[in-house]
Amino acid sequence: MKDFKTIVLSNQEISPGYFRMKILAPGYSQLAQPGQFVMFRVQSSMQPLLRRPFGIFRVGFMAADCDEMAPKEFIEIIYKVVGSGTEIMKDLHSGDPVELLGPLGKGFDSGDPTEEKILVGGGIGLVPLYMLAEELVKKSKVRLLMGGRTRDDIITVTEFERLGVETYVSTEDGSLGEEGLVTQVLERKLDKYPNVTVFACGPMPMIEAVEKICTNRAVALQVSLEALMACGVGACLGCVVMGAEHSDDNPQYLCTCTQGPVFAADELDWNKNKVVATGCGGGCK
Amino acid sequence: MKDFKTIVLSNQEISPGYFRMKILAPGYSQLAQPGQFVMFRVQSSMQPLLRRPFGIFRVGFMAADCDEMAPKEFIEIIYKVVGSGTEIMKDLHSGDPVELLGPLGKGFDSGDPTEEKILVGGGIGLVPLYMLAEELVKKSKVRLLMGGRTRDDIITVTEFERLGVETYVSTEDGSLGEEGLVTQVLERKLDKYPNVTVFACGPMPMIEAVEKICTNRAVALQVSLEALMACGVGACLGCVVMGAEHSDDNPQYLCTCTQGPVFAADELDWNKNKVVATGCGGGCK
Amino acid sequence: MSKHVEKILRPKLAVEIAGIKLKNPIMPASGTFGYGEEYAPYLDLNQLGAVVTKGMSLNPKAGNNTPRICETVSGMLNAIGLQNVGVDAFIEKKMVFLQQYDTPVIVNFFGNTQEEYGEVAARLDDVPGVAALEMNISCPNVKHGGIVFGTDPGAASAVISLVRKKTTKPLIVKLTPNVTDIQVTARAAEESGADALSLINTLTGMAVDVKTRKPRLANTIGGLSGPAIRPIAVRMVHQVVQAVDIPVIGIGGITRAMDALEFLIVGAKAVQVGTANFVDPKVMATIIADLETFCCEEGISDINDLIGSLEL
Amino acid sequence: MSKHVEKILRPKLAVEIAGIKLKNPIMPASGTFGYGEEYAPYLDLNQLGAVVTKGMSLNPKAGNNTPRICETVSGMLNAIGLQNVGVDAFIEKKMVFLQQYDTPVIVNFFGNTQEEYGEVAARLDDVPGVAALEMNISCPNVKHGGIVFGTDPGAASAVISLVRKKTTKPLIVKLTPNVTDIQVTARAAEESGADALSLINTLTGMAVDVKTRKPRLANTIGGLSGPAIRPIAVRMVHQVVQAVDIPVIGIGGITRAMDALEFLIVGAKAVQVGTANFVDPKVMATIIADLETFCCEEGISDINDLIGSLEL
Ligand SMILES: Cc1cc2nc3c(=O)[nH]c(=O)nc-3n(C[C@H](O)[C@H](O)[C@H](O)COP(=O)(O)OP(=O)(O)OC[C@H]3O[C@@H](n4cnc5c(N)ncnc54)[C@H](O)[C@@H]3O)c2cc1C
Ligand SMILES: Cc1cc2nc3c(=O)[nH]c(=O)nc-3n(C[C@H](O)[C@H](O)[C@H](O)COP(=O)(O)OP(=O)(O)OC[C@H]3O[C@@H](n4cnc5c(N)ncnc54)[C@H](O)[C@@H]3O)c2cc1C
Ligand SMILES: Cc1cc2nc3c(=O)[nH]c(=O)nc-3n(C[C@H](O)[C@H](O)[C@H](O)COP(=O)(O)O)c2cc1C
Ligand SMILES: Cc1cc2nc3c(=O)[nH]c(=O)nc-3n(C[C@H](O)[C@H](O)[C@H](O)COP(=O)(O)O)c2cc1C
Ligand code: FES
Ligand code: FES
Repeated sequence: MKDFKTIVLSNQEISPGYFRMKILAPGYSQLAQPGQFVMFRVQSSMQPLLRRPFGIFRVGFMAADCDEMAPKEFIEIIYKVVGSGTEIMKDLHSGDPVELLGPLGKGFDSGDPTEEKILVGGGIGLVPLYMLAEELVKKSKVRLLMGGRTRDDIITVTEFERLGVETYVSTEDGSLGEEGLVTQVLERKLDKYPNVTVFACGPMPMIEAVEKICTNRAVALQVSLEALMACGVGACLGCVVMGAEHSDDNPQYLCTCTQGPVFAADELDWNKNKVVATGCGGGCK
Repeated sequence: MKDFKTIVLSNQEISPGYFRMKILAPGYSQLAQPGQFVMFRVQSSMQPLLRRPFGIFRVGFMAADCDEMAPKEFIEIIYKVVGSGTEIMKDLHSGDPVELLGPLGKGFDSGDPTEEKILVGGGIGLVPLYMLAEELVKKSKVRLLMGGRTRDDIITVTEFERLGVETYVSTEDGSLGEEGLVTQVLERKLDKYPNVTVFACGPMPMIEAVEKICTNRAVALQVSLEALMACGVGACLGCVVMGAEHSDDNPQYLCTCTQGPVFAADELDWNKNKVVATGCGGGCK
Repeated sequence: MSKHVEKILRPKLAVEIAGIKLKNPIMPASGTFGYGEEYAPYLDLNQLGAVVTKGMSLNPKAGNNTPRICETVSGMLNAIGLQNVGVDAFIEKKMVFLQQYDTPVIVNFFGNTQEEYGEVAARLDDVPGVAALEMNISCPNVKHGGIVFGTDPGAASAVISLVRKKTTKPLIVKLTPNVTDIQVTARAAEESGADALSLINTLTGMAVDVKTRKPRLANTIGGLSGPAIRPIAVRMVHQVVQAVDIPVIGIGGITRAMDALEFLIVGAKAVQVGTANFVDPKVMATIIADLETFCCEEGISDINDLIGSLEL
Repeated sequence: MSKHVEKILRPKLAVEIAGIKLKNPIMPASGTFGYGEEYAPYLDLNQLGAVVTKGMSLNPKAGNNTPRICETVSGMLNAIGLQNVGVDAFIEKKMVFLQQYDTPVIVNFFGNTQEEYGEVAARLDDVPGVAALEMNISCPNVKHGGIVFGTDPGAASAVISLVRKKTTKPLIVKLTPNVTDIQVTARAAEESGADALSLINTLTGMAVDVKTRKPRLANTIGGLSGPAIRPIAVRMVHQVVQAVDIPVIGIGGITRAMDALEFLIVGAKAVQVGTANFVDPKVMATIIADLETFCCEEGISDINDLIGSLEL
């Protein structure tokens, strides 16, 4: 949990509307856990005011400027341009100053090493699954089911393959991989491999569908959620989701930023938390 | 009077804290009069909100991209970094989009061609005098008295010399030219050349001192003033100064943006208008 | 989840307020558009829903000392002090210019006493081209007379009732946001004969120059406007729409079509654009064009279908 | 014109409010700093003038539905709904952490009824380490009970008088800005026994998602905070300082030392930093350092000389 000023190392469009940014991040190789996120301050002005949360895609090292120095640590984030903050982010260049608060939140639990794992990613939801995959492939067979609306939404799949992950791509319009929803692929895989743990991140309708499928089959599921966040550290109570014990008389709210963003599916109230991750519909400013 | 989006052509620090910016400005060679200004929109965000007024230093032409096309018109502004807007301006690069509203305001009256002219500039106040000098040298002898706190405040004097203007530099700390205030130089020159017209632009205390000197000697004076401006076109009534006829019972307010920024000294109420050009003390945001 | 939407080619943007037909719901806010002529070189006034002029008083008014304006974070403070040429000079010199256009002219006015309010309204009553009067009961800049009419429901009722008798033109009452319960003033205005309400005027604010330790405005206190105040304005319009039956015009921090839409969706029949004109003289033309595009894309054939469509 | 200023090496930043000694005038605003522990990894709490905790109620409170927050231009809306662990759990679990520090703890609290207010105050009365109570009579987010205590001077007086009897700790009353005349509430609070006042709480506001046509907050209306509201806050603090004799704590949109100075110059004895903590967890440390630098450069040996130094 650190808070520092740093610089952008690179920032590139990797698919229409999707950007990948490398940020100098000393200490992150020791600190960052799969599924954690950072609060990213786009620029030191009042507009946009709040920091933006982004999942950590991966932590890497690059050669130092001179031989005697330790290699430099960086993180990569991958983001979709949806509103005022990401609009500014896409124009950042190598060397531009930014601020990072993190790594934050509770990440994934790697689960039983003897069990096979299925990762389900929807579009930008793929991001937090990469570090998880790096971890899981050390001990278990890992399959990635990656879904998107069109092929533009299918990102970084080859990098998962290089880790040894078996990947299955589906798009709603059939422009890449199988035509259809990623949840259809999930059902087929679960028919074949019923004893797995599932890890999912993506748009809320996808996550809800995955939850139904897994609950029906009594398959263990961890989900990574998005919520509107102001502080990222548990202070503002803006980012809550309803817990499994939630009722109108006896409400149970969990902070997505500190008790999540990764939750075991059975920690949550699936009837009520549709409000999670509504986002701001792009344009709340 | 135009309002358009355009681009920065170049932007360079010409002296510590002083920048010179070239901006593509079609039509300005026909439109811009000496002493006029533009309302410059730094960037299309809400912060800073209002446009910033800047005097037009000069209008120029540069070769077009291909032979058949007309040469491109540009204007140059010179600005001092004092607050939030100019802080952002100094980081603009060639090709960056900006918006220009102008040319605006009432400029200088060239006066009697048979009379010699004295220009008095204080620091950044020199800016509107260059186009005026270009005009005046065609018909009269022109002398420029340029003052500043230190030598860093003495800008573009050689360019005036290239026009054939006789220049006299003074600084308060003696780091360049004569040590002392520009008004001391003015008194000496007026002793020698009493039949002149004086044109002055600079910090308010300098302008007030110049006014006293000229009024005492019955020398004609035109001054270019600064005022806080929101619209630049006479709509907000924020930029007013008190006119010569002003009294508490019978107030006379003149718009600096449309009835100025250049005023004949005898149009103004010199007892009351100290509030003019207070600026925002650097940091009103 | 992309719902299927029928694209519309030419959505209807016209709205009607108190019998005045507007080509579209976009007009300038009083005091930010001069007498119209200041912005005519940049914007075709015929494109606008209406033109709203600078506040008029019975006699010419000089306004406050300077500095009169100051930028704040995403907003500005002003204490212009309602400088204006006076109603007679306005009718003689300024209306002539506006009469050239095929756009309703709404004349904003105020007084220092009830009687002055009545007298200004009376003088404007038979002026050709004046489509409606907008009565400013809310300007926080004027020290004269102490307490502001619009912050006291009783005083507001009295002066509105008086003005109502002096004019046959549609009467829009412009409310001040500097009150505990805007619904109370809104109902008082409706009951006293207002044909429509417009809100919000500026919120009173202040800024200090920490080096000189002086207020940034000569008047110490001024009115805050601009994008900073929009959430307060949207909230108040939402509350007022629920409290009255007459049409409401939304004002406060509008800089783009998306902002205007917030007001329309909570139930404003039209909106006024203020401070944003200073930033971009063509902003109202852009907003009108973008409103049209929005309607096309969202399948809205008549903007009236959008007005008050808030889902709670 | 450079006036000659004697440079100061080590200016005194300490201030005193209602008998509480603060190392400096900077403290967090309630609800934006959790229970202190959330920000302890980023900021040494010993550096602060005081710590102000999240608003406490008698029983644990779940808060509102989501979405609870929304960014606006240079500000944010929140409708958290005063979610908190309840006063007993606070005393048991949260105060222990804060007692480690050599920094006064100010506990913000509220109730849904007069009696609840009194009961919370009573329970906090003998808790070691609680330097003062800050009574929130102004939160606009709670639907419960209808009209907000702080918008009705009579109701405010009654509940403050009651609380006054239940506690021997210094009592700070936190005022709502959503009123016509803040001086009236301020005087009512002073007369009812407040030892100090803090202001402003959030301004009620609203934002709409134009695509879904729904309010951006589940609660429809929320509280606006952040730099956007600063001019309104400075104006109100200026007015309140003139209306009462007890010390005033300024709050609203402070993001840097220059902002804090505006409040101190108009007469606030200390200030609270709210929303800016979310943007920059170290912001209060930066403000304290920059305040010191400002005093050095301006030749101010004791910050108390700056307080109320506004030149009119
Ligand atoms: C834990 C977490 C991890 C995330 N990881 C990623 C990621 O790896 N890649 C990526 O592209 N996006 C990610 N998001 C979503 C990302 O934060 C938003 O897309 C981004 O904040 C939008 O900002 P904007 O200014 O462009 O949009 P605007 O709509 O202009 O933003 C306005 C406000 O809404 C918030 N907001 C808008 N959409 C969302 C959303 N879906 N979730 C949370 N807040 C939102 C913004 O932070 C801001 O406060 C993540 C969100 C969370 C909570
Ligand atoms: C007609 C005219 C011509 C000018 N020509 C030049 C020029 O050629 N070169 C140059 O460097 N400056 C010029 N100025 C002053 C220039 O406009 C300000 O220095 C600039 O606006 C400061 O902006 P900022 O955001 O950096 O400062 P901030 O202090 O952050 O600005 C805050 C606000 O105050 C206004 N402001 C601040 N200082 C002044 C000032 N002295 N005059 C008017 N408004 C001010 C800004 O426009 C803004 O609204 C001119 C001003 C006027 C009125
Ligand atoms: C410089 C200025 C002058 C104004 N003058 C008047 C006026 O004369 N009469 C009036 O009713 N409102 C006046 N207003 C208020 C605006 O009409 C409008 O209600 C307010 O600025 C909020 O809208 P905005 O945020 O879009 O600017 C003025 C506002 C500004 C900024
Ligand atoms: C998320 C959030 C929660 C808040 N919770 C409380 C609270 O529990 N009690 C209270 O008195 N004020 C609360 N406030 C109001 C702040 O203490 C402060 O008065 C207000 O935010 C204005 O200051 P700012 O502009 O610096 O944020 C809250 C504000 C925010 C943004
Ligand atoms: S984002 Fe503030 S508590 Fe989670
Ligand atoms: S700047 Fe608006 S009237 Fe001059």
